[in-house]
Amino acid sequence: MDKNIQEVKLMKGNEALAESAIRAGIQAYFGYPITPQSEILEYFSRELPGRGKIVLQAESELAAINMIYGASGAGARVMTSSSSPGISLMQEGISYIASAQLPCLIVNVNRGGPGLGTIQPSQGDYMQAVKGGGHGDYHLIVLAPASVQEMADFVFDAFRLAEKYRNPAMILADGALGQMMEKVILPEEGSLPKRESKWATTGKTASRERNIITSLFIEPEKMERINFELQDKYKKLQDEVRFEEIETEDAEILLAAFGLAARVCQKAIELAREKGIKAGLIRPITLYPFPYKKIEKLADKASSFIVVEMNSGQMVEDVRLAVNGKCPVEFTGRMGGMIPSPDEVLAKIEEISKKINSLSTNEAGR
Amino acid sequence: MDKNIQEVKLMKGNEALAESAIRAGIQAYFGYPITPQSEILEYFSRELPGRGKIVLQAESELAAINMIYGASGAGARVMTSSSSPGISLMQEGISYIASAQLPCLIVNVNRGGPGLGTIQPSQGDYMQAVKGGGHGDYHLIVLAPASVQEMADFVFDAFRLAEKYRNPAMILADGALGQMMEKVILPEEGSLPKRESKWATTGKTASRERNIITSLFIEPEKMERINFELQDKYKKLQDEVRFEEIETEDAEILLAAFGLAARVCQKAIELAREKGIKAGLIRPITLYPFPYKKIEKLADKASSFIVVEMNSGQMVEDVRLAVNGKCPVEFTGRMGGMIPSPDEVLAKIEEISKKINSLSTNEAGR
Amino acid sequence: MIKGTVVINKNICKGCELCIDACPQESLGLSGQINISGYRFAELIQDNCTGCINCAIVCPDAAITVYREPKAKAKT
Amino acid sequence: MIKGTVVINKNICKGCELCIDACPQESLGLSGQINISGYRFAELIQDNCTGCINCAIVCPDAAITVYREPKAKAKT
Amino acid sequence: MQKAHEIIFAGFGGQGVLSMGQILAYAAMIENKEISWMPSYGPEMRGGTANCIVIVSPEKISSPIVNRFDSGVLLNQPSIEKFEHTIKPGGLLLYEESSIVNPPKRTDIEVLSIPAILEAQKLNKKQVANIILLGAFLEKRPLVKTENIISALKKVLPERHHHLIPVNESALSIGKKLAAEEAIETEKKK
Amino acid sequence: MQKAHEIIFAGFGGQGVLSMGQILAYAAMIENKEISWMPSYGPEMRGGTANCIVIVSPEKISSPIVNRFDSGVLLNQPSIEKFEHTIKPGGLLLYEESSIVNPPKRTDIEVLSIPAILEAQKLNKKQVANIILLGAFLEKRPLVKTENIISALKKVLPERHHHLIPVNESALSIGKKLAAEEAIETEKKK
Amino acid sequence: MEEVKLNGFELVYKKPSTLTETPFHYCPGCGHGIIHKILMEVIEETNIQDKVIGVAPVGCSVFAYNYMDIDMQEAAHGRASAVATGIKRVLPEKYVFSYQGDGDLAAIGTAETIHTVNRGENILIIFVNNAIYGMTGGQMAPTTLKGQITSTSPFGREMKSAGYPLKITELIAQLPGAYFVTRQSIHTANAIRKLKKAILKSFEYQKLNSGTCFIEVVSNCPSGWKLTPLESLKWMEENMFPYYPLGDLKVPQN
Amino acid sequence: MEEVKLNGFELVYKKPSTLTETPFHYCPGCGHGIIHKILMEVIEETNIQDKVIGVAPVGCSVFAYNYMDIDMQEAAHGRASAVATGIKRVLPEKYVFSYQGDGDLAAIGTAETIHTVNRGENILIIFVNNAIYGMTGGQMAPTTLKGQITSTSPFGREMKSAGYPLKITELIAQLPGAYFVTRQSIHTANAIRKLKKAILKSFEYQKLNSGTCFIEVVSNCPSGWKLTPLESLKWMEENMFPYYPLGDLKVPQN
Ligand SMILES: Cc1ncc(C[n+]2csc(CCOP(=O)(O)OP(=O)(O)O)c2C)c(N)n1
Ligand SMILES: Cc1ncc(C[n+]2csc(CCOP(=O)(O)OP(=O)(O)O)c2C)c(N)n1
Ligand code: SF4
Ligand code: SF4
Ligand code: SF4
Ligand code: SF4
Ligand code: SF4
Ligand code: SF4
Ligand SMILES: [Mg+2]
Ligand SMILES: [Mg+2]
Repeated sequence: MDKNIQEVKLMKGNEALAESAIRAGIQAYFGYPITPQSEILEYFSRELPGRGKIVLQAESELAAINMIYGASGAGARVMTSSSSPGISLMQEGISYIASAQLPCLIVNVNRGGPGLGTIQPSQGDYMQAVKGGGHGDYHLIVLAPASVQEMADFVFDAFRLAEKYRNPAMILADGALGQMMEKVILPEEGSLPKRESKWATTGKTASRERNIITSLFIEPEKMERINFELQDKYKKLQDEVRFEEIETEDAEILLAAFGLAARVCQKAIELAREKGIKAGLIRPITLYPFPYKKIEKLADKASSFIVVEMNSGQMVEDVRLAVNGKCPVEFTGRMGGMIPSPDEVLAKIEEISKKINSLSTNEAGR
Repeated sequence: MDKNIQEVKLMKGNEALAESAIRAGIQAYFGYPITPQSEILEYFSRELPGRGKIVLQAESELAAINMIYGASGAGARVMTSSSSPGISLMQEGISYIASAQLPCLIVNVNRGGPGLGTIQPSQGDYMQAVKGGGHGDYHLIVLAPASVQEMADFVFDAFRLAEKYRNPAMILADGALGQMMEKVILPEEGSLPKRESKWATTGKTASRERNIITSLFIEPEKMERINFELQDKYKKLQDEVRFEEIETEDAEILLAAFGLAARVCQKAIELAREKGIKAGLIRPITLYPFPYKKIEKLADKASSFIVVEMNSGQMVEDVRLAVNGKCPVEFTGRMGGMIPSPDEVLAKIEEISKKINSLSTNEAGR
Repeated sequence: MIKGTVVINKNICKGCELCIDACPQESLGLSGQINISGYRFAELIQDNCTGCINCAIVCPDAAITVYREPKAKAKT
Repeated sequence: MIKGTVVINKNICKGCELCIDACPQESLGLSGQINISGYRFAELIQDNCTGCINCAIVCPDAAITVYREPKAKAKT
Repeated sequence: MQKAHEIIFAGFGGQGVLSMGQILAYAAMIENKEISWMPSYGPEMRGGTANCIVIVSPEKISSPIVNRFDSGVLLNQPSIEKFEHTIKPGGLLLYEESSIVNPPKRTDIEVLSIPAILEAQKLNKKQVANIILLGAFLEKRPLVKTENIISALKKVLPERHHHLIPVNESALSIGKKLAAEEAIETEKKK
Repeated sequence: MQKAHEIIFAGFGGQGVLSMGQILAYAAMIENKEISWMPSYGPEMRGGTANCIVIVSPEKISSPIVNRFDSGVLLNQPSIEKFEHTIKPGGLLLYEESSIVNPPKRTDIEVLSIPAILEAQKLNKKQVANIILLGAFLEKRPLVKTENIISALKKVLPERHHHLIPVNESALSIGKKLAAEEAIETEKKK
Repeated sequence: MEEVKLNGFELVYKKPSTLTETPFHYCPGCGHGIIHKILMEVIEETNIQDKVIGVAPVGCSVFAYNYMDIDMQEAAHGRASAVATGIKRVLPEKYVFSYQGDGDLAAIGTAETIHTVNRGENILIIFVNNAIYGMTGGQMAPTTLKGQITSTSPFGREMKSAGYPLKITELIAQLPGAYFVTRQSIHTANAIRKLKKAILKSFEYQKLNSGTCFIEVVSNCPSGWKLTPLESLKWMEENMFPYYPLGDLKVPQN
Repeated sequence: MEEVKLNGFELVYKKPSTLTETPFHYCPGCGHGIIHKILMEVIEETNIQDKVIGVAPVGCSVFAYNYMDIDMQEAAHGRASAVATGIKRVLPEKYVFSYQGDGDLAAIGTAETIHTVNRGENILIIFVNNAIYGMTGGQMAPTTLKGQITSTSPFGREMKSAGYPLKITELIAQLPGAYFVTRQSIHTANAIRKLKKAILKSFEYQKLNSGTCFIEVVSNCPSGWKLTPLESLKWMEENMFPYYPLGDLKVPQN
């Protein structure tokens, strides 16, 4: 397959992600159509059957996530994808998967909500993704790509982490990242080691005890032990924190943003620096685990944070938790499918920078 | 009906809640059995038909929440109830209801998770309830009872708030509150004004434009306007914050807990004070809106907070956001259906109090 | 034979041609022009309409209104 | 007539009496004692068991093991 | 009594352990005490054992679920295994004689064995065995007045069973008598 | 050119506006420029209009969605209504002549009317009207070399359509010619 | 119909007043427009505009409430019949209908559909079967035919993996809760007249409180099928009717 | 079966080795125990213990994996057949079965059940119909009979509001994806022998990859029905069999 040659391609985010998943060696995809990510199911429908892999259009997202449960429990590398309303329908199943500790990939190409909402790009599902939309104490590993290239790359990272920690992973993208075309170099097929799960239900051979996949532990003492296991795992996961820093060294004003919003911020920073304002950007790549420590450190130097999101301000809470009062944390964003423009962000930067200066001059005045 | 005489009764939390809902004049209940709250559906099955009201055992929680959507959209005072896994199944529907701004009551008698988990009491669904388990930027009004009496009373409060703000309300209880019997004085029938919704779909009369219940706004500009409406509403909701303070005036160590955990804390405070430790308790009654301001104020005087929950530490994030670094915020709790004992909490109080004193003496030493 | 006629709302017509196909009289055809939505729209191409309303019934966009010569008048 | 016998695990028997009802020989009955789970358990009350295994088949708790006199032996 | 009293009632389903607790709770309510009644609940089919925790207290009750008890009233062997060790030192353990193969061994608590089923059969009303035990318990721990237990019974029993009140009354007094004697017995043994 | 160039292509579905944008994007890729191509997407049945935003830039592109454009290539009346006012002052607006009833009125931008459909019919290949417009656009804004457009076409067109490359080539040059003349025309008018 | 004159001619057909002025957003020749129009004609002629509440699905007809001048609710994907149940239970005197596509009703909404009818909810369910997911761009539906090419069955629907075209209406007809079950279409003026009669009957039956009325409309999706409107009708007749034969599946016994 | 002697007697029946030592938690006389036992006898006799994967539902049989000594997965309520689909698709060479109650399969799981069979997934679905929700304390199930009293139909199931007892097996039999559909019971030793044959056949059929095998077992719930085990069997025969007649509903055509 010439697919393996490191050639630059021009691809849609959804298709780059799907092709990357094939190269990551998924054995099955279960999903249900929904804009703006149906291209993923459609790409697999064209490409997987020929390779002897499974693609199944389920009767619903609810069925799909439970097929994922079964297939992952049986030891296979599997994924599903959907967009906001469909992801909400999966919440019970996701809680089960997290509790039974089954590795898999769930892709949410976020659209504007709540409700049926709009199909335009949004980041309104941040809280659902990182704080647990389902019941009980669990966490997904959440990766937030900001380009078509990362849509492709993070599939490999997601499976690596999911299988290392026996935990479901989510790629939280948005409609724009899914629909847009950019240059991309696809990861090499076969570069991800095969999944191995001795605990999977593949048939009880004489040589071992039976394997059981369950999330039921009727005695609360037992259920609590399971929860301790999970919490330990989440602690360990802190080692996997990833983020990108842009011009943070000398930054007075620090933007914090993920995914597409971070790209808008990058532009805004350039504009701000042109105007002599020292702005920088911290972009969490893993939304869970969240880079609390890093942001806490940055807070020591920065005079203010501005969180920029395509929602009403969700990640801002995590930034505030990290900053813990060391400096003000402002927010600006758009909702319901709107994308903030670099100019809007710049305006906010200028506003805040004025505030800061007036403050400092006041102090100087004393 | 002698029901209206203010007599003290001995009732299960689930049944007190159901009887109270009847007195609040619900026109219909739609639900699906699940432990530990099936008594609610069972109580209605016995009591509602005779009163010409609707009780319908739906084919699933998914169907139930969408029946609620239809019935509330048609102007009726309606409710559903379930426990953790069932509530997860409702997340898409809840997001729709919040987006279409339909008043209704959703009761979650929280059990231990994640997954199928256990049926014992838990507070593991706090994040799902207050940060939005469904997709998009929305909030439920969330009330947390701590006694059978409040299981009954909060039904009235929930409907009052839900209908005042056109927003779904949730009562977040737990298995113990649902199953236990305590003394209760039930609210008076008819004391809650009838629901009025000019916007409901009751048939388009010549005198008005047609009424439409929808959460679809395909143009992002429009969807953003809807989101602004919602955010304004959530701001207004801050006036409805409710909490209980116990011995906070002189408290050095402040416990923060809701629901059943708060009762355990109350006992722990008594024990602590017997030992001469000035401990107090702040109990959020509305989990959304959350009493940030109140806790922020309390943080000025307290030397430390201890959050006590029947989960891995979820509300602790909201307390930290409120305290914003003014003093340390510690956590202790049990998970997966376990309930912390007063002694466990006391131990934590003593540990923290030692810390504080050693610190202060150190300072004195300087 | 009864005389009828149709009025087609060219602005909402999408040129699907269902009416043309449904007309027993072959009275209808597509115009050469396009409307604001970029569709060629349907129009009467013969004066032999009988007002049978078939076209109106099949029109997915409810673009057609049909009129008919009053019986009385027809007789005279 | 073939001779058989059954061994009933009294500790897991729940006294449901399905075996008693299923036995064509009426060989089984409930004991007067109760087991650790508080159930009266089934036991052989006659020595006329034919080893037909009906009781074992219907036992919801798989508490019954059945034995039979070997054909050979039977003949002699 | 100035502090809360925490009791565990446990036995097989059908032995009436839940109603025992409820009757005590109702009686306490009549006396304007604070009360909580917390049943064990689980998947239906696990059947077998049932139990409830009753707390009677002069003041507001914090947690309705506790792991250590002032008293235990236990009607079967599994309950002994499960709860004997949860009775606080100096506490009380009452158990139904006929159902128990290995009786409790603790010496730091008061242990009374009551032949409730036997006595109930004498009254030829097996169902009142639990009331006999309740009577015995109240003899040792008079948390509520006997007359209030009777009025509680009236509340708990459906009208159609009110003719059973008398037999329940006698069951109560039998229980009290047995407890009194048993206590003396155990004294003697020492 | 040193800064990003942001273009909106818009028209009816079926007029090939999305592929126009893609061809330009491919060509830019060949020249190792940074590019993003963002299609309008909506519920299928809304059909009618389609558009895409193409950004060609020497450096990393921030937001792929912008609301103001350096250039617009508009193929129908609704697109004019929707996008005329979004062209930055000093920007370029190209439109397909025959489809437009009320032409753009702005004077602070360069407006060119191209009879692409007419010319395409002359080549009796209606489908290449969009390529003619692309040619015209490149004449005014030479973001990429013509030969790279051709190689891009080879990428975008499925093998079985490669015989169409020549006609597309001529379409391109026709477009360029028209733009050049049109420009002079408009000059004269002033 | 009120008398309007055009140079002495009488008005014999005009768009029903129960349709709003908003033009349909549907693709040219789409059956949804025809069904909307006929449904609103019935509402107009039976004078129940003030007594009817409709439920729109998620599907191309998601915007039905922009066109039908009646009170309406927009349901979550697949839940229209549950929403309709909620409405009807609290407004038993009103007429309630749901309007659903094949993906909505026969895939994600299967459970709600079956249990709504099994409960015999006194509503009308209009099931528009165009053998494809129109709104999302032409993916395979449960009703997609064997070998039919869609964006998620690019090599034609293949039984082994994707399963068989689901005749959900035949299943529905088995349920005691179903009162009137019929399959109609929109390929000719006469077919449309028949469909109108079925809708008319269904609203009359709804007064009887004796169960659910269920009308499947075999419809088209020119865009999804990649055919012209006229071709699509032909394809429908040749391919869909043999598998989804028109006619009544269950008629009231009395 | 291996030869074990008891004072010269031969072993003719013992609990299958494919059952663990854990005693069932089921109530006295519950059919679940019988069905578990028979199923494991088949697994033992066909020697597929190492090739079979079972899916337990949410219901009283939620703990099936404590008793069946095979690899198993515990599915979310109603999703057992979707979970089984996921397993079978990635392990096509293995035998896969789901074991589900009436609430699980015919209420909350209706959509998954119908579409799993419609796709003809090569699995065995064992449907234990006891006309009630046992695990949660005896609420009404979709299969609860007319007039049957449960904790959520305290005045007896009433059609107007609660709908009709759902014969989902009859619906399943209509689906082309279904290969073998039968209804059996556990009221006598012979009935249990028949049930065993049906299970045996189903595993043989599963090798053929020609569709879903579906076995409804009309079973009892003494606790939920508030009857003694023997009364429950009688009630089952008198009330359930007339409405849910035993026998094959669909047998392989060849
Ligand atoms: C929970 C959820 N899943 C998926 C979607 C995406 N979606 C919208 S409409 C639709 C299917 C439409 O097909 P159909 O019901 O047949 O209606 P049609 O457009 O063909 O009339 C889908 C899958 C959604 N909106 N919500
Ligand atoms: C989403 C969800 N809803 C509800 C429940 C509660 N629940 C557990 S089992 C059950 C029904 C059991 O009935 P059935 O399927 O007939 O099995 P049985 O116990 O009768 O064998 C229910 C409603 C749950 N666990 N999860
Ligand atoms: S009314 Fe009849 S005859 Fe006249 S145009 Fe329409 S279809 Fe043709
Ligand atoms: S049927 Fe209607 S939309 Fe179609 S061409 Fe005729 S008038 Fe136009
Ligand atoms: S084996 Fe047959 S005869 Fe012997 S006890 Fe069992 S049923 Fe009766
Ligand atoms: S059938 Fe089994 S459980 Fe029931 S009584 Fe007989 S031996 Fe005991
Ligand atoms: S996509 Fe198909 S169903 Fe939807 S409007 Fe267009 S033609 Fe109609
Ligand atoms: S509740 Fe019913 S189904 Fe469940 S174990 Fe007991 S008897 Fe069996
Ligand atoms: Mg469709
Ligand atoms: Mg059942």
